[in-house]
Amino acid sequence: MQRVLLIVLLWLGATGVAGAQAPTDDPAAADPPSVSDALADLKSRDFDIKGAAIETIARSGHERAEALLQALLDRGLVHDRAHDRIALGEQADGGWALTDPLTGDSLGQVDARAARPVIINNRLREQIRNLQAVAALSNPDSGRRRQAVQRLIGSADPTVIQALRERQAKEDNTAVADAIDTALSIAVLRDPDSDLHARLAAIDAVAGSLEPAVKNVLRDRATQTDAAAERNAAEKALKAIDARTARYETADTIFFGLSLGSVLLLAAIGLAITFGVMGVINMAHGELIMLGAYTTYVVQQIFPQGHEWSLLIAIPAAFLVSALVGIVIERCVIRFLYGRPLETLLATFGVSLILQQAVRLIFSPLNRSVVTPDWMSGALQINPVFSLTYNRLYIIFFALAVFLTLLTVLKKTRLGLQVRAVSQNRITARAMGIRSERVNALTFGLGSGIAGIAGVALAQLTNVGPNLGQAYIIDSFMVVVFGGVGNLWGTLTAAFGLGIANKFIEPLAGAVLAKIMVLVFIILFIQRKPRGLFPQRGRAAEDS
Amino acid sequence: MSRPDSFAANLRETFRRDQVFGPLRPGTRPVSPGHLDTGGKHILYMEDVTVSFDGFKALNDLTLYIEPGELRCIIGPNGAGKSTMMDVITGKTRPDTGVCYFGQTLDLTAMSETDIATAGIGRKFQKPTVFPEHTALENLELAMAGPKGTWHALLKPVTGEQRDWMASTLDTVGLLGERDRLAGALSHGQKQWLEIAMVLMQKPELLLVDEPIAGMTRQEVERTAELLQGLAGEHSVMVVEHDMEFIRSIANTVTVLHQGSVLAEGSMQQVQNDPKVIEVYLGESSS
Amino acid sequence: MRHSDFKTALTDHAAKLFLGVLFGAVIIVALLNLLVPADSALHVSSYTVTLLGKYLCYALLALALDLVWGYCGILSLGHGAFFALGGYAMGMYLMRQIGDRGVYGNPELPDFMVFLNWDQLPWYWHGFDHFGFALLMVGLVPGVLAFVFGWLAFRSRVTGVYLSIITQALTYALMLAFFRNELGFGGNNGLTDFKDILGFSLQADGTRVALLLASALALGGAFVLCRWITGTRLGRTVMAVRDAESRARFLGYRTEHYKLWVFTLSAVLAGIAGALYVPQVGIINPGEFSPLNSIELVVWVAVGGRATLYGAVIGAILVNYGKTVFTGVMPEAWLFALGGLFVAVTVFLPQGLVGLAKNLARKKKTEKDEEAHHEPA
Amino acid sequence: MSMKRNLKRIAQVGIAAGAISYSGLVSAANTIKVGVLHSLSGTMAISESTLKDTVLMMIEQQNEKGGVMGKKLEPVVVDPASDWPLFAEKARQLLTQDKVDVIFGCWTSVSRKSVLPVVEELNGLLFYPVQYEGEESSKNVFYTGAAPNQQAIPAVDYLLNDLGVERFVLAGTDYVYPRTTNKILEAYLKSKGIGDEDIMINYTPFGHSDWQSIVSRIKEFGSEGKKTAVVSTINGDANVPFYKELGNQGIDAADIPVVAFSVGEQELSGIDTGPLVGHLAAWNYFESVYTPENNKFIDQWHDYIGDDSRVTNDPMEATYIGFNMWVKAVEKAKSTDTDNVAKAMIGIETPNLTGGTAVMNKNHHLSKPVLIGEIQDNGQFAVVWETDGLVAGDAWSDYLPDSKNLIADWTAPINCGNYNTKTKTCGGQTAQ
Repeated sequence: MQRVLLIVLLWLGATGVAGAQAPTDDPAAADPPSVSDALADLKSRDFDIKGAAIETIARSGHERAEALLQALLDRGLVHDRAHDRIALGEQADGGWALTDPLTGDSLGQVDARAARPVIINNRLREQIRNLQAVAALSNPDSGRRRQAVQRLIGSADPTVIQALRERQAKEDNTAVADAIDTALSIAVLRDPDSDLHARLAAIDAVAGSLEPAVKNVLRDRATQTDAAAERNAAEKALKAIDARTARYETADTIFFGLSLGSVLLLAAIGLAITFGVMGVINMAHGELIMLGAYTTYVVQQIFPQGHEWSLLIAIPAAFLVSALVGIVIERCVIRFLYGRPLETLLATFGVSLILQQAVRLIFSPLNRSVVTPDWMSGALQINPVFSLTYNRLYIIFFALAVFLTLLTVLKKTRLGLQVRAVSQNRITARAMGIRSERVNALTFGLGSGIAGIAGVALAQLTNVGPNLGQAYIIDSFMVVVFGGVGNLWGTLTAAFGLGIANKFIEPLAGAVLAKIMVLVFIILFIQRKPRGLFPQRGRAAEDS
Repeated sequence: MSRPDSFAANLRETFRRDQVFGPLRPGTRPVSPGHLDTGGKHILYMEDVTVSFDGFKALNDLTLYIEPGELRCIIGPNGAGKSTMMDVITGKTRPDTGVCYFGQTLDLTAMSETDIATAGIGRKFQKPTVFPEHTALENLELAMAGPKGTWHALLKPVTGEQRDWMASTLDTVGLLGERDRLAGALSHGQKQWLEIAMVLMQKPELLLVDEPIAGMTRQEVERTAELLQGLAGEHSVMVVEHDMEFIRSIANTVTVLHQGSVLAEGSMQQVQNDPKVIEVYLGESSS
Repeated sequence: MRHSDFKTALTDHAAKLFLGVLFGAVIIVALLNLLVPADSALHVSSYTVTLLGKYLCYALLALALDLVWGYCGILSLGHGAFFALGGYAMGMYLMRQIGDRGVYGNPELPDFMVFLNWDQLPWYWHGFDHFGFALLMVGLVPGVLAFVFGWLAFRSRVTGVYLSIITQALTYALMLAFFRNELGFGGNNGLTDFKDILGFSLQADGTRVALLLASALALGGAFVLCRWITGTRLGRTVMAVRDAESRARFLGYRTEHYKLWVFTLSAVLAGIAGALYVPQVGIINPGEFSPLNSIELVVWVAVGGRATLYGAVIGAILVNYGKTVFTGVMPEAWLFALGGLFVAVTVFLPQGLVGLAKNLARKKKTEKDEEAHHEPA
Repeated sequence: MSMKRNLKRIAQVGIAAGAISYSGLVSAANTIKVGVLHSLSGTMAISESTLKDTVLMMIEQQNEKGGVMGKKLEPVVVDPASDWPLFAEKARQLLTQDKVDVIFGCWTSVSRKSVLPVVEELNGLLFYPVQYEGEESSKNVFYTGAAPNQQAIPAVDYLLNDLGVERFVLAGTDYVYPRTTNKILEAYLKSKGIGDEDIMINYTPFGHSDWQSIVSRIKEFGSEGKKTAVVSTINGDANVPFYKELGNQGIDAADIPVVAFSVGEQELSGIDTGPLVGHLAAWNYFESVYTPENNKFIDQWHDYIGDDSRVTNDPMEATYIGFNMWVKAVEKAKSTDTDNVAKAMIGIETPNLTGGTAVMNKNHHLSKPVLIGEIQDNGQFAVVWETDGLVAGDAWSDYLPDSKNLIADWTAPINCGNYNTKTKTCGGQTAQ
């Protein structure tokens, strides 16, 4: 950042030289360079020249300046090689539709390779964003203003500080005003020749803020200053900040744990049905999850424009797809194997291999990209040190919703009743006229369908690829067994328990050791309570 | 599926368990039959034994004594707690309260099934359980009293007299002809016999016989009766049975269980004339 | 009822047949490889020799699993772990044999330790430069692990599916652990670039053939041992435990001791298989712990036929031969074939190929008898 | 593969495994056999199957040009199924049963390590097309991917000099490539005056999918005032969840740029790159590079694979270079004999796809340009920096104490893969 502005200032100081440097050397070099010159400079490969050009465009006050900068960010500003000119480019049927950057009139169509977007790098991107932020300080929308200030907090650039000062004078929105205060106080603390009172006041002003920039500047002051008063003030403020930060970090860990737990829950809950209720060890469970994930992908392909809402279609779709596959598996394989859980384990493992390879052939072994809808990306910023990522947040709620739905299905619906009856005692159930054949198929379908739904959620977090399922199968079994087979509440407790435990161990022991420790713990636990946390008396338990 | 309210119960039950990693604690030492001290009046003492499953009391302050060499019949309607009682004696189920002693010294509530079996209690299950993949003879071999350690089993072949003993036992239950058939292939009645034979091979002090004549023909029933009476004297025998005829034919003392405790006890006559029993058994006796 | 001893186990018909075929094949291959000149059509390449050696190791592993699964009813999904541990023990010996011939020429440390900046050999690597010690570990490490694990599990009566799942967790945990470079077993790369064993170069045909013979001997020996054990009262008791465990308990058997005994023995056999496997394939790495391997192993046994011993051997060799052929010819199809095999065998051939053969034989026999009956009429 | 070929191969492999050699039959065929040893199933199929297609494409084109020395090239494809011991076995099969003249294959280090003893024993020829940790040079292997000094070092230079980064997070999957690379980088950074407190090293297991804690720690580490960057040697599948987490926790490339060595166009094709714009990768090739050769290559690839959405990437270029070099070498040596070809290889030059020429050095590593690209929202990279000239691949890193005295030189008089310039001796492997 600083270095950019340095360059810029140098350049402003010696326009002539810069002009001379610029590839198009026109006689009007003495005057401040026009926007068109700046645009021409963008053809250069040298990012310093581009940086200067951007500064020029920003300061030119040209009515399209803002639009041009935005276009630059969005790779909408292209270098038309044929005519060696910079133009606004729209990607249109395999080529570029060009328009004149200054006038906006069309320059016709060129093919894809004839024009290349003007390349900018992080430095320039940041530069543009800051310029935009400065501009946004006078934006009517207070939200935008606040974001702008947030962005500029910690910046030492005099022009920025100046802009902030001006804004502070006429700012009426308190939130924005506070943000500006913080920014300016930091500036004061950074400023080597500000006086002690001003600094103490500044420290007092920022003491409540959790902004990292604040913390850093305070740390610097605490170590660098020679005024005892200031040091004490700074240290006191730091302590307060650290205390609060620590609290938020614990909250963070718990959230991470819950989120991991919700993933485990989603992955395991379907298994809790097929394994717990039916006593079937479904090794293909992971692949049913995978199918759900691929369904999400396919749905997105069908509605290329509908990223925002296509998920809502994907959920039922995934449920149906996995449920159908599940029913097919049940009808073709598992029904021959009831009462022989170990055999179901082997057969379904074979099924899982087949499903994987099938997916490899249909979708290729490459991972598929699932677009995250905007409402699921980003984070809920509670304060500068504590934020909850939306996708995780939604998935936690989603997992709980699925859990409760399933619970009600099993409690309230006729199917649920029959399922429980069959799971208690197959023979009696049949004697009472329950068609256990049908019930088995439906139960298995239900479990599989839920696996599919889990796939939709996982597609938002991880790879959509043929190996997706394998990654979760063992964990799922651990959760079910640990929680107690055939006990949904057990599964819930186990999932969140293991998730949170894992997240608390991870910082101490590292990701791998954490996982190993959890596994070993489960192994020992099963030794002690072979039927898991919440043992279930009943057929499923007896069978195994 | 569990109910939310049982969730809490489960939780309590989880943390009530005192022994963490139970397996790591040394178990009770095995007791060889020799240590059984039958000096007292009784060979089996059950006092105030209570067992409950989720609130339902299968045994309710049950008190019962068996004398050495006696043949005791236990009757009672379904759910009276007959099988649960046997489970307690054989260590399959642990009582919530009460004491259960075998002889003067052996506290059955603290012993594993294995120890109890080695100590001299043999059990024939209601549903005949034999080893289907083994021949009748092999079943007896496995049941035979004697060291049951792995190395012994690996290195010590069966001796001649052991062979004769098995043969004679098979003969007593009339299965000598079936000696080399797979137990799984025997008829229901034959399985019952085989299992009795296996229990005999254990040389038990106390036999628990659970519904021995289910699925037997008339003749078989009679022979069972003889057999059991023959056993009484050197062994103590406890027979659980529904069939009144059968009971009458063998019993001298009868205990009636009802709702987990002793309703009446005495000779068949006394018991049958006991009003409480009649009340409980109205319509039952036919079955 | 027979109580077989080694002699009977060695001399009964099935054993004779099995050992005959095994050693016959191996010796022929050995001779064709060593004596027949390379350009002759009859020459057997060293590739085939190592391939065969690998199959025999897998067969031994399958035999070990059959002992616990087929006879004791314990479906272990973690037997790959014992195999791998045995392999690592041997691998460590082979690493020590490299001496200063590693790329860094460090006489004390294996290469991977050198570039992970280890300044000295970790304590658990000491002793592995002695072949005898390594051999001891080959049996001891898997054995002890199996003993402790089994003791815990069987004492608390973890059975059936639960046992299978925690054995799977066991091997999974070990895999994660061995992937960690801190553990000092070469992390993901594992142990490789072996030079020689007992002073003989691993690349010499003679050594290869010797290893093949060693594998054959181990397999034959294990086969006889298992036949003997299953023929004794121990074997019968174990099967009794498999069929009706609580009954066995009420007869006064400490069933957990029997399970533990068999489980441990089986683990040792698996370890030996791993130890023979490593010098022949030339690498051991955490991939061997992967739960998939263990499950695939179960299928070898299932395909061949449970509780028959030779069924396991046949299954292991057939499936792996199929794998070799398929992955060479139509790789895409291999997983379909394997998966289909899983399903088909479990659903249609619960007794495996051996069972199938037996049934066919029985049918034939009955038909013959009938004919025999009809003729006089 | 046509059914006919299938049957033929069934017969061959069947016979082979069935333990009767048929060497006579094979050598009769008047073709040059090219072995392809890439996983087509298992976890590595994602990356490797593409390279199999690349080799097959190159062979097809070469045959259209009339083959090599008038002989047609015949590909022999096997599937090591991402199973490391199987790599060794299949390599042996290719060399002894199928009698191939050259093998293109392997991706992971462990697969190469597993194959290495086999090719050395049977004196085969292996072209290894993937960036790797170095610390190796075999007489029988040509490394056409990047060595650490052709990827890691320049990338860090870029971070230090152009972005003014002062704090580094070295995040990697826990296996040999990241371990070695990070060790080299650590030493290098220290030599540039970066202190311990400014270097954070973190390792995760393969396919790690829950990055919340780690990313938030990185965020914290980066929020302490100094400009921070992440150097990622995270492997394959673990990247997608990693980048998704970065995006969601709002780590912007402008604040904490991530420079990756294992993320190319193909990996990106599995990610929604919107939130990742500006994160970096260092390679010797990017699909977005605008040169006639590259455009031609991309078009050919799309024609061959019949799918215009399939991307190209660095290992493909490495395969392309390796294949062309092998063809040239064979024609120069007028033989496919390993020793002659290996001799001829050294000094061979072929055009690379980024507009320069690649040169095979005496240490069996290439001289290539190094490019640094920023991820764009279309799943491509935009080159933001590149080395002025070619960088010669360095088999033995100068920043590791144990290997800084080692060099590899396969020409007389040294003829050694790990020659110690101090003691003037050739150590290890070749000492037997």
